[in-house]
Amino acid sequence: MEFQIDQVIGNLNELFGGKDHHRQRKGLDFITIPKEQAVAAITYLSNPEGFKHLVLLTAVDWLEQGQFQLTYLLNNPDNKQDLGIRVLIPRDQAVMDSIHDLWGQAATYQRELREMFGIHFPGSPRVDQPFILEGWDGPPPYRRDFDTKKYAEETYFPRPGRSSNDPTEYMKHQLYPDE
Amino acid sequence: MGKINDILSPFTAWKHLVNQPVTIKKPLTRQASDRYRGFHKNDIEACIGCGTCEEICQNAAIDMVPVDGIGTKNGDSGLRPRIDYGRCCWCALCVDICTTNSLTMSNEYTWVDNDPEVFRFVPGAENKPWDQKEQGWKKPGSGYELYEPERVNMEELPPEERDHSFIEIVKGYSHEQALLEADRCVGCGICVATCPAHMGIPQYIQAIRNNDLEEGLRILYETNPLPEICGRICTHKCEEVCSIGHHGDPISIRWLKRYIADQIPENEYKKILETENLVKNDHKVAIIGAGPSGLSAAYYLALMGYSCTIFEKLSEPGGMMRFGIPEYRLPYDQLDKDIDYIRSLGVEIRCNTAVGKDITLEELHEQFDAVYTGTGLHDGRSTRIPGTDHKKVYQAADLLRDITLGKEVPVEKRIVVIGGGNVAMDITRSMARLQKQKYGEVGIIATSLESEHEMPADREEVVEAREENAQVIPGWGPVEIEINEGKLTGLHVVKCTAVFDADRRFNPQFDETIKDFFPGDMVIESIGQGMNLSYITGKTREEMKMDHRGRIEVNRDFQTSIPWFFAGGDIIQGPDVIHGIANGHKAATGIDRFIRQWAVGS
Amino acid sequence: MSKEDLEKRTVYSPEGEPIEIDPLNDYFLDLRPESYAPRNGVIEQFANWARAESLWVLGFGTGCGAIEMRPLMTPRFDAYRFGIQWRPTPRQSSVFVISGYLSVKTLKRVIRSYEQMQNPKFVVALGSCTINGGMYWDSYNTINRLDHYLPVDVYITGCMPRPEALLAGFEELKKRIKAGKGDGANKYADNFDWYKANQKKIIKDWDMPDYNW
Amino acid sequence: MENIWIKIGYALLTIFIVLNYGLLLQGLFRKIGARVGRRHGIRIWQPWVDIIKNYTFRSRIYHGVMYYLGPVFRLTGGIGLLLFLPVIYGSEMFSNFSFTGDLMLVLYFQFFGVLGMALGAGESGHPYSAIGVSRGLSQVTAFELPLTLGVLAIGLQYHTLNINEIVAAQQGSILNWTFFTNPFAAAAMLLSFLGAMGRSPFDVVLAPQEIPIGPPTEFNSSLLGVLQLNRAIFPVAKLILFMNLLFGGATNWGELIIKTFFIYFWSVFVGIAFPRFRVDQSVRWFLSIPLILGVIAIILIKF
Amino acid sequence: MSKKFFSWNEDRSLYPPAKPDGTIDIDLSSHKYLKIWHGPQHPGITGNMSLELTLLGDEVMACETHVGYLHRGFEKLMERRKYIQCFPIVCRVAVPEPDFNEYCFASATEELAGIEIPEAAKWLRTLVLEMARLQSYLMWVGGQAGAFGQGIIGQWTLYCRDLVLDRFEELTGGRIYHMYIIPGGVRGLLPDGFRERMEETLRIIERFMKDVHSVMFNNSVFKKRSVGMGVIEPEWINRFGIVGPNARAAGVPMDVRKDDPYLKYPELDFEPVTGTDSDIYTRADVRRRDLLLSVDLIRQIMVKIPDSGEIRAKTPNVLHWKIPAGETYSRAECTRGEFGYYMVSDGSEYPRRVNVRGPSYTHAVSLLEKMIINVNIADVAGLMVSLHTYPPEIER
Repeated sequence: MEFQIDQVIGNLNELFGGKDHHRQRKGLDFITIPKEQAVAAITYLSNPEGFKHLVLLTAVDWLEQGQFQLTYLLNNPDNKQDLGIRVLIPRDQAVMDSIHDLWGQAATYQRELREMFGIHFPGSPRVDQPFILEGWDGPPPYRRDFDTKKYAEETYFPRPGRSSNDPTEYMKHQLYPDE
Repeated sequence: MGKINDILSPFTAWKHLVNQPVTIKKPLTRQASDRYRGFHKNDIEACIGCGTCEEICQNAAIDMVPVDGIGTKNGDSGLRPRIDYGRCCWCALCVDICTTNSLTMSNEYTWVDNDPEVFRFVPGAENKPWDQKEQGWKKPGSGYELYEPERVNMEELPPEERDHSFIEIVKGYSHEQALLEADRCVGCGICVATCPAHMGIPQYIQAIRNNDLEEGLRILYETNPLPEICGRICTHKCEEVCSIGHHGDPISIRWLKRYIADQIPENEYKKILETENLVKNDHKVAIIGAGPSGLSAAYYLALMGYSCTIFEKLSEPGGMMRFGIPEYRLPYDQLDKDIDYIRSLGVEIRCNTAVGKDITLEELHEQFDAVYTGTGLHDGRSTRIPGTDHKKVYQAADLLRDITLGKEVPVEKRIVVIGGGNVAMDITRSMARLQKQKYGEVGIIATSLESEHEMPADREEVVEAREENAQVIPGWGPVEIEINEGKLTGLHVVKCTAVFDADRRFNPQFDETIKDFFPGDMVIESIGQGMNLSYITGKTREEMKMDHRGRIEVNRDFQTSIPWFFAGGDIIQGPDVIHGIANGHKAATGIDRFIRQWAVGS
Repeated sequence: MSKEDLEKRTVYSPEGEPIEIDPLNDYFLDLRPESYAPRNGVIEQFANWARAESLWVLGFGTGCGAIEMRPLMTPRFDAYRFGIQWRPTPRQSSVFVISGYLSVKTLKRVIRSYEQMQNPKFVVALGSCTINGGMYWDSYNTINRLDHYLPVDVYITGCMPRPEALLAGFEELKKRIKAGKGDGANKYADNFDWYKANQKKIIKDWDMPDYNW
Repeated sequence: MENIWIKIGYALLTIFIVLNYGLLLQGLFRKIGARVGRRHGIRIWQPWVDIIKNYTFRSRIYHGVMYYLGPVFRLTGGIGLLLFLPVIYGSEMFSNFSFTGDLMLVLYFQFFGVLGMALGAGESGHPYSAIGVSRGLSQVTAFELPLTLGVLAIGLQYHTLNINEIVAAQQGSILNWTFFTNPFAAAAMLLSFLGAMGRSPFDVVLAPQEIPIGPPTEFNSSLLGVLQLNRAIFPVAKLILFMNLLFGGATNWGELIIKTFFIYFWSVFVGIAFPRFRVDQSVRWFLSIPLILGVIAIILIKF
Repeated sequence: MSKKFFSWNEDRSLYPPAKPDGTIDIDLSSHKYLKIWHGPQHPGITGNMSLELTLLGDEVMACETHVGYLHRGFEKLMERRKYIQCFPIVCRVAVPEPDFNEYCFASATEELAGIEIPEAAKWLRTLVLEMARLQSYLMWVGGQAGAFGQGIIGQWTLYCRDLVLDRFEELTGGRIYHMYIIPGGVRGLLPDGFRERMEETLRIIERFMKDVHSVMFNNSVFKKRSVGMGVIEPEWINRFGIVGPNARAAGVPMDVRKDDPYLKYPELDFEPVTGTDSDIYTRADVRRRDLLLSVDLIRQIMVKIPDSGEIRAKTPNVLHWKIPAGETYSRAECTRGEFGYYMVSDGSEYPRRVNVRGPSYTHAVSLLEKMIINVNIADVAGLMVSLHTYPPEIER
């Protein structure tokens, strides 16, 4: 049977409640799947539809909407097709089902997401072990509400003795000292 | 066999023993490549301290600091970049974005020290061994620009369409064009201090980029209550110092300002500017002259709650803006838009009321808490060469006023205009239009003392005048108007070799041997205007302090030596609309301060 | 070693004597180093000459700059001819090249390696990152100023410094050592409390795994 | 022979010469290796500076008595080996404490240093040391087997265990060298020699890629200096041993230098060209070809 | 003496093997087993990372990869930098091969902004990417030989790499961090005489690679160490997200340059290099041939590359360049396989999120942890190098 991405999208819409399909370019599509159906949809894609390769798994923090967007980017190597599965999960209850039994590296991704975004993946191997950070006691650093510059300036005290002038203000001050 | 080969083949490594080592003999003095991004150099004379390098630096490695021997002047902040090599990553984005191309890199790369505090320096200001190095990273060229150096072309009426009518020439930016033009701005703010009104230029350009024109309008009105007018006829000193102009065309700041004002209808101004419910106080201020400075003062005073009354001698408000500037540059409806808004704030404008004639200054003093005068320069100056007393010799200011008032003005077939300023161009082009209307062809010569590149008129004015078939012949000094049997026949001129002497003082030098003659039926003089302060009489006149050039002395609040009397605009500052606006604004604050003190005192 | 092994507890000696231990403070990185006065005159000068001409660099690539170590070790730049050699263990090395930025996690290992090096020892810091944070000045995970945590002998600017600049840095280091100014180890010992306080301020997890290098 | 003190004096002179010669060889061969890699390599006097430098460290790590003794044992092994070798054949000054049956003692001293090192490195408690020691001991054991067989074959060939006599038997012509008279024993010994020199492909003991420099990983400062001294003396002692057994010894220093240079060069020649074996591979290798050669040598001599 | 005793490729494991799920039956924390930290300060580790190895004898029973020593938080830093300000920092993500970062970031930005870059810029980008591949492989070859104790190879190849770096310096103005592929185009045309010098460099590289072939690949000891070692089973390819040469050595012709052609690769004539045995030796050989393929591709590029022309498309002023909202994924074939940037824009001047997909991420953590079980400690370095991992791109 000829591989048709539109048919895959149709199936996803029909079987798993997919919506907001967007074709970024030929060979790269994005679709949103509800959280409950996501793992089932990914499993479905990985097996019958031939999306055998997990390119990446990452998250986007939509702080304003109070949501995390998990992006599972799957690749179908035989048909040169990428499909990004967007899964929106609430920010205050950031829990998602694990897919480590589908792909070995997913466990690593999930460990990183756990550490960097504070998204929990129950059942994923070693998910609670620190991955990149060590002795970190702040909030998960990739969250949008964590201000890295402020943290860095408070913690690592930049070298003193620097000061700058805003050309506009400085010029006004120099040229019109009494204004 | 393969196995034996696998044992013997590795020994071929030994053949390298007899080859020379490939080591670099003296690595410490090795030159990096010509393009290498090494340590920074700065041509500190060319640098204008715009701070764009600081803006783009993602490492916050650049500070703008004052440097000995570099003063602040218009178009040069006097600051120079100091680079922290504890931050720099040698990406050379600062070089690529440098608006003056003064910042470059050498291909020097070795700097070793024990003290971490020394890795900070002002390139060009501190002698570094690599300052003289030729090689190193420069801006690549070949279409590589981080911002667009070329201005978005402003659409204008073609000469054949405009040369016979007074409809506005400049069409104004469309939305897309304005976005593109606003996008070119690097937001350095060098222009702000140069602008007499210190308008928030980068801010309102940013507002255009953000498509937030209401915010843009608010920023405009913070410092300038006449944006429609300024957006058309401002002398845009800001554009002369624009940092982008050092390598490309300056930003069309004026047109962008006009774009903001054009897009918003007047009836929304009050809402946007939050002036619907101004709280009035019971102080009154009289303002003489409804020119830019008077209107500006009135606007800011009105915002502060004062009741202002403007006394205008002519039949309509606007002053020079209406009566000095032809309609094709500043249409009257746009002028009215700004003035009407000011009126809508409760400012009363009494036209046809000449102070000194219809009402005296003393009366004003009695009726009002303070008086501001911005009567401007309306009396044309004469060259006083032989023949100027002929009836066919006119003053540009008078003619322009008459054109505006709709009076019949004399139009001859051949006209000679003396003067190289914007007013001269205005009258030249206005008369050219009238000639076209009347005779179907243009026969006008404008001549100026200044040579082509010294002419005070805006460049585009000269270009457009020529497009409209007027001749502009700079570099000639008028000597005599030839009058043949009572009939004016033309102007004798000699070559002017220099206008200013070494001290930049006005001191024209002529080469009498090179002469020319411009035939004409009428001559218009446009070499500047003078003020008329005859309305200041009596005791006020005696107490008023004047400086040695005959101008009224004011303090920084534009208060004269008579406390209740403030003066500003062209009579103080010389002819310039934006200065007038700025003066009016400052005078308004000064008046406010004066009235408060006075109120407290009494 | 598990986490529980690192908690404060009481253990009993074979004789039954109770011993209070606080592994994190007792075992790791708090052993106060000694400051040694230099010998006198010619002997110290000769020793300094030998130290300068035999720089054994610890092979610990802490950051980006480590990538320029290989060109240094290989034919093009051949640092060996200047008496610079690489050594895989800190105990036998005398020069620590901090090659650029240090994440907090690496800093901990760096300190441990540094403290294993024997007096006198020298630190060469590469690039902007060690001076004032470099391009990671606003990163939550990298330090800004190396001199707060370790005494530094020579800074080499660049991002990253070229091998030639590194060689110039080593020449400068040699000069300093020969002039008797390479006293970083003593400085560290003398200001041990200050350095430790700075280190502890940012290294929240002193749970050092049972490292062996 | 009369005055033991004079003999000791001569021995010290030998040690001094051998030490400097060893350091020179070290520098030289590192330079040769560097040249194959198309670079200049270290300065020829660098090994001296390195040793001096290591003695100028102000502090050192302490791991217990045995830890101190390790390098001492190691150096003792090197010097011991040297002291029981006749360095220059026929020279009273440089024949050291050679005596009848010294070949056995020499074989023992080859191993002695390794054992001492094992104890010292073990005391340091470092796992790399432990792994290095176990590797080292297995490998030494493996190459000792063909080496011993070769030595025994030579002993059988010349009917003596006195090195001096073995050297004496090889005088006269190049063709009298054991290398030619007993090629199998020579081959077995020269292949084990590769292992004894600890160069590729048999340098897994020190292998910086896995267990950064193995047993001595924990040694520093002057203790490392002691090890470096040994590293200068011990190889030269081994070279002299092989020269004596296989290449007819040396009757003067010039001959010694030429012969030892080429024997050393043999190990470098192989070492540059090959990566290293894993320890199990090298053990298997020693127990295959060299061992068979050794056995053949014995069989040929005996029957 | 059985034949088995002399065989090199027997199953060496004398200890309980790991179960399919990776667990083992023995208690590793019982202090009977030696724990070794392979890194971070360790010459056998690539870059700054560490492997926590639990040994039984000298065989690895368990391994945990520890990364994060190089974590700088790039993805966070990019969120507070404008697009142009991200450009200098992305190259730092993978230190030995910065150009693929620059390219992926630039192409993702351009795709979202809807910019088509000029022809000359495309060629120059292709050239730079191939040069990057060349220099990275050259360093890797030396590393692989070094991991097995043959230092001489690294001496030669790093010299060759340095020559490539010289060419880089001429072209881009930088030695390691080129900062050349800027969103919108590139930052310079070929300098004068570049072709000749490039050709000279390629000739030197070919000469040395011939020697490398005869000294390293036709080497009995190297073969003994690498043939049959560290085999990647074909079914792991998708299971562990294996890409690039690691997959190609297993016979899967996975090469982004062919699968998802970008820049000027469709106009170049090449076939992906594949192998069959999927062991350390095959992977090394695939990389060696890929290196030579790069040399060939650079020659092809040098013929077709224009000497003049626009090098950067017109973009909005970079100081306030707003990228339309959207998300995309842009990929390129680096020496380790598929390198990609996932970029989300919310329409502002700052990227909403940039995620770097480095191939080392899967190779060095999940795959290595699986492959390393029952490997001799002496082979750990070689195995790790043969997966060709660069730690900085794992933790970013």
